[in-house]
Amino acid sequence: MKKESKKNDFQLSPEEMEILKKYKKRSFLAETWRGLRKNKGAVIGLIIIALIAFVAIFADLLYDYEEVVIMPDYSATLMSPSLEHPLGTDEFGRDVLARIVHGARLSMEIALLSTAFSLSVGGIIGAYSGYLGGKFDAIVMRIMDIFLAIPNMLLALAIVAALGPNLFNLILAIAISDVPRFARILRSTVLSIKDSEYIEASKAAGARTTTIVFREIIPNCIAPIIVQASIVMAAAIIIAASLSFIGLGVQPPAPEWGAMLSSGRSYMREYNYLVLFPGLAIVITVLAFNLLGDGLRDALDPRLKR
Amino acid sequence: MAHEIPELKVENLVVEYVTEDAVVHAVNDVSFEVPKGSTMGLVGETGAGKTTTALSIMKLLPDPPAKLVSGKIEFAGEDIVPYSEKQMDALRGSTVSMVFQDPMTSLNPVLTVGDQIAEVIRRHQRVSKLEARTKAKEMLELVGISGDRAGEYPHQFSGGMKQRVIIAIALACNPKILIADEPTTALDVTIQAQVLSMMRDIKQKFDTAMILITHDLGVVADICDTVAIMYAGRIIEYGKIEEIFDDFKHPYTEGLFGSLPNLQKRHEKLKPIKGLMPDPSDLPTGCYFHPRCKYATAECAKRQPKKTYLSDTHYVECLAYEEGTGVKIEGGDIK
Amino acid sequence: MKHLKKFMLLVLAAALVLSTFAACGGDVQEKPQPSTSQEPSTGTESTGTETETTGLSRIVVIAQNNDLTTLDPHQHNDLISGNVTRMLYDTLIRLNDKNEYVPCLAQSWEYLDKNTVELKLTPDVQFHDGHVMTSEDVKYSLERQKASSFCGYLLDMITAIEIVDELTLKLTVVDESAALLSSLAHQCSSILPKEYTEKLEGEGKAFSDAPCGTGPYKFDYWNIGDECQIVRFENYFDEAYAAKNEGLKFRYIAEDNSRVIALETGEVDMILRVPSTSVASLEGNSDVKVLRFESCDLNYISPNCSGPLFSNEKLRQAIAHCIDRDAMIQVQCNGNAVPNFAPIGIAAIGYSEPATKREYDLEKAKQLLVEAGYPDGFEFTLSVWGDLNAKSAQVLQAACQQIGVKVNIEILDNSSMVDKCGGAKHDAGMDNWTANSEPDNTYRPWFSRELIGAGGYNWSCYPGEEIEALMEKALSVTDPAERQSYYTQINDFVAEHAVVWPLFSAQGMVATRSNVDGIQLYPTMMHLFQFVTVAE
Amino acid sequence: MHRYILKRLVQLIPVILGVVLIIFLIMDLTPGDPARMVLGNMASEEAIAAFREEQGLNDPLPIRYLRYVFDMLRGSLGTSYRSSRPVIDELLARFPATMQLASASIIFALVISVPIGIVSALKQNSLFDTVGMVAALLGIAMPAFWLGLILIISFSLKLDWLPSSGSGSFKHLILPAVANGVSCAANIARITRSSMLEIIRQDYIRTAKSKGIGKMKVVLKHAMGNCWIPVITVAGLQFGTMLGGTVIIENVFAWNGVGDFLLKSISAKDTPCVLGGIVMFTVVFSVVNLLVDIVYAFIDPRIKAQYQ
Repeated sequence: MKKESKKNDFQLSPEEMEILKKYKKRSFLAETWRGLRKNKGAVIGLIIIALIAFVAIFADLLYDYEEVVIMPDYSATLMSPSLEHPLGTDEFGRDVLARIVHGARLSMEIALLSTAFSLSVGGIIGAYSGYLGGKFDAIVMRIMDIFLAIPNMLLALAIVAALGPNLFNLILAIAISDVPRFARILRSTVLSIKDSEYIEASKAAGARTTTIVFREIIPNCIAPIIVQASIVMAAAIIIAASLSFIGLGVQPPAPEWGAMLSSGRSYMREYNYLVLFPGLAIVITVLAFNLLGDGLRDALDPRLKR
Repeated sequence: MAHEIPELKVENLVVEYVTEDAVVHAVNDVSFEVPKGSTMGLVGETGAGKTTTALSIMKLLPDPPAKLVSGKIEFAGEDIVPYSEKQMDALRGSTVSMVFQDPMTSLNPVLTVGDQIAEVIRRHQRVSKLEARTKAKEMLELVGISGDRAGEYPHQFSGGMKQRVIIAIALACNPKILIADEPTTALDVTIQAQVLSMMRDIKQKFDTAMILITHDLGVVADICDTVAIMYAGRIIEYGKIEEIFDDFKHPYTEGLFGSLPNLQKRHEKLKPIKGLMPDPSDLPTGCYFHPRCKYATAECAKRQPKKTYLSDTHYVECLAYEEGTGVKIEGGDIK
Repeated sequence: MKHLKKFMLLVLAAALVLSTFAACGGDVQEKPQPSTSQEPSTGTESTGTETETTGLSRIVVIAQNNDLTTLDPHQHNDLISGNVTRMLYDTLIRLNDKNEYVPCLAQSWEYLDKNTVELKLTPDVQFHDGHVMTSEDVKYSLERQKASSFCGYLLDMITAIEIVDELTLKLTVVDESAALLSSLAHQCSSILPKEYTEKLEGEGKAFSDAPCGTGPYKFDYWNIGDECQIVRFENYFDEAYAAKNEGLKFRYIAEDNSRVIALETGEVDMILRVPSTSVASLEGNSDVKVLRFESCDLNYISPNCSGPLFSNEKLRQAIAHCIDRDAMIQVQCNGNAVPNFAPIGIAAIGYSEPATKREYDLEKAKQLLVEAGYPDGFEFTLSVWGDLNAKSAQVLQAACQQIGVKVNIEILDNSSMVDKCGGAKHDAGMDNWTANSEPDNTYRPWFSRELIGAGGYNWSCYPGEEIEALMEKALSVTDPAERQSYYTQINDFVAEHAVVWPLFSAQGMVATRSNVDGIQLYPTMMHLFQFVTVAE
Repeated sequence: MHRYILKRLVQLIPVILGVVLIIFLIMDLTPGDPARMVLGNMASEEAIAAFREEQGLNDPLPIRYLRYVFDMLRGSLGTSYRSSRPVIDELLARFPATMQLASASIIFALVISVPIGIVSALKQNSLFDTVGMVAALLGIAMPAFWLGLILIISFSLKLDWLPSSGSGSFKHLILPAVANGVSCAANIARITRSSMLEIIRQDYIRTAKSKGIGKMKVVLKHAMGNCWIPVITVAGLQFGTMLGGTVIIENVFAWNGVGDFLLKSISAKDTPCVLGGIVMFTVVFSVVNLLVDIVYAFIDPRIKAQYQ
């Protein structure tokens, strides 16, 4: 906060500074945390996400990618769960647990990157659109409406189909299909706060539009953004798995959960654990994000508190 | 009057709201009677427990968290507290009806007003759909709305009209007891008068026993026969209208009257009661009113006052009227 | 009254919705309304009831893993559609199950000179529409086929077709070509009724929607994407090949497991292409039998021998030694395949076991890598057709990784594969190929130098002239043993120089209910279904 | 009302044109030569060049887009590269199957979720509520295709109760409809519960109770009457998700519908079919949303008043 006030290229009166400070986020985090802690579901979600994140970050220490995750062992193919291979092995003799662990890394990567992309692009579009209003807003929102008219999954499908299946395109496709959601949310939040006093204060002080959007409006949209982001991340994991399942996502031998399901599918008659466990990994991760999203919404949106 | 069985009798009613954090003592040992054809005003600040008392009589308390802890509620001598939900449903709308506070939200927005009136008629009277509809139109006419509008939806009516519709619903089956919970609070002053006079007319016509909940003493003066003043879940003063209006005894009642603008004594300043109602989950010891009472003494914090009967019909709960307490009321409007 | 009004509004809304679809649909009146055409037509089931009177087996239900693309024999060259069109149409010459060319629609064929062939047609052959086949029809059909981009190349050797009389034709051919007979016997070289086809197409309709031929079955119905039924043709000209069942119903069940389950539950009588993961459980099921046959299939990788990497022969040889065929067969085929080192399927004409077999040997591969000038390894992209092949690709990937070679797997669809590998834009491409009875139909598209980068199947892009020279020699002789000697030389050359990396030939497998008999299996997958019977 | 519907239909046109443009642009990035797709891998270079010229494949993008739009207005969505049949025929042949599946899924979802949502709300914080809402969270977290596989394993392979693939009978419909409908049901159950919780605290519910008409009637007539709007809104939105889901569900259950066709068209690079399929899904989705808005008017007289 100190940094920001130093960087300010305009002067504020002490009263205006007060108004501005009031809306800064320091207490925001603390308050959110307090709200979250009360919500059992959110705490469970947070713990699971932390665990998955931990596993994802230290995946390499748990299982070596080159030697375990993708290296076949033809002497140990299609082994049912045992002590040595807690979740069994696949048709290449690769340890399913090791692949799920590394799959967590992939899924988290996809969810984070695609959400970050759609959030920044959609957020900026929405914030400007809401703030500027007028024709710009009308045109941009029309375009967003058109995007929203296409079911998410189909849009992502078309993009990957056109660009070719690989990790980058997958992330891009999911990101693009989520841009309109963020744009909309940001826009409506901006509309609701743009005429409030602290924005007026900045305007009166002669701040430029860009400064106001980035410094005042976006920080104040954080609550709805966080809620939406956690929901979008959950959806991103499902869409990524779905696309990989139909061969339009991450390519083998990468241990993406959907891709694992896809190859496990031909063995589901005799070796159903091959479709059971990667699916459970998806369910648990998505569930955690949804729990957290619910909790955050309750904590951040006083109107929804019961 | 004591020999006649009153239409409604409430005895030692105690209602609590039990939540995880606290127990809210909403109604504390409330008793009163409403004879046939008479009207009792239930007066008090917001949060005094008036609506809770009314809902207890309807047995419509939100359970959980509300709990009817003890007490009797008698309709024509019959205690309905042990009644099952099914038995209650047979009474609601026919024997006892209620007019709710906010007409804007008390009607179902997706049903026509005709349907909403006919519904209660169909429930309690053996009539055909068509007859119910005709009856509903008659009820509308009775409350001063053209019967042709039975097919319209609530959003097409103004606030006052909606309240009339609600009254029509409440009276559709000629209830013996009518509870009106601040029926005019949400309305414009001119419309208040219309609705009130209408209610009075209808009440007289059907000889209904009525409880009128309000914090507006003017309204009470207009139509009530007896008045109960409620504070923090207790009736702290009860009496005939003249007894209360001309001879109130409780410091709180004094406060209530003092906070009214008085046209006759325009030169006098309003005397609002200082402070706020106590938190009903954390009631003070002794007399609940003592923290705000300008006459309070140390004694008031120690003991809860008992009912002191000043006449057959007038009682007050204040230590000042109990013997040997040493509490005195001096220098106020109380005679 | 009010309810009526509401109802009317709803009807109106529904009508509006329907009309939006109608607006997209254009000529609505010709098509059934979407809402009424939910049930597939089942009106033909009744034919099965005649079983007792005719002594024929009931309609046989066959499940395939892909949908037919067309029933026009000249507009495809795939096995899935072929299984149906082979039953609907006849060719001039028939290749029997002993690999002999025998008369069919043509009674005889004779080289009048080096460039002229005289064909005598079988008389009194009826088309399904009752019309009798003449040389007009044959000329028309062959010319129609020549114009096709799918299978016209099969008849490239025919330069002119002359009608001598009603039942005699003269074909002018480029040279005495060994491939002529096989081409005329190819499933694409079907004979259609000229008048009927011209009339149909003149009306702007597709022949595929109302096919008509001389075959043992005539068209009944085809629900696109679901099933196609053909029924016995009573007036079939060749008693020996007439249908022994009432008809055939080809069902399309894409998913492997679903197809197997459908067989196990008796929903279908036969599945073609048995998923290897299910073989064990099917063989343990007494209601079902698995028929195995040697196939002309080959799974292979074609390195781009003109490309920046694999023009280096040592490098090609190095990777050839990284191929762990046993592992691939285990992972991809569950053991139901045999290793193959030749560029053509084990059961195909033209196959020979190469003199040099580059077995899985990482030490040798490492050594070759050094000789090739890549001691520290390198990286290449393996373009793969289909998810299943990706399994073998991963086996190679893992093996290469151990000698420091990084393989990037890229799974592509068919058209992208042809675009990339056919366009010589690849490092290496992996696919499978089913050879037919004419080896030239395999070797030519694979090794003809003029096809390099032309979008076809010459994915190895080998720039040397050696293979082409042998190929031409093979074509110019008719003695089978002599031809084979040339193909043997090609196979040896390809293996020695690692022009193609053959992987394995999958076991041919068809599974049927145990009461099903009579299917005539061909290594080329061009099975005959007219003798199939179902015991009740 | 009629004018409102008409207005909405007119508003649909630019949206659909926009959707077509977006998908058109995306699909234009697809590598691969349509000409080769149509003519086969053995086609000669000349034949391909001629085909490209004839089909206008060499024209600049805007011209091709406009041509597509005009063709669309005339009821043509182009010709399939694979089958050479009109795309619209291919789509319409499979459309009933997809709608059958989608409607079955949404009906299943509504039938199961609305009662769960209501009971959960009425018995808030009870065991039923907790179990129901945990189940709903799980339902949302489950990818439909995975659930489909699990259902096949349990009900087709292990128990042998229901067919795992194909279409035709009611039995065939059960598993795909359930797999496709569960996440939708979960979402609707959640929204039903939270709207119900809000509604049963409304004054008019108290009014209804005070009439003595009984709890059932209060809930079914008064509370439900007001609950439909959020429920139907979510159902409408979920319908879009479900349409996207059919692409995979139809593949898993070998259901011969537009979704499966779309997926096969994608893997065969049959661009006109992909384009046509997505456009069709989008039109259906938009029309469903329009229907939802129209249904609002029948549920809520206040909204109806706005439409007039």
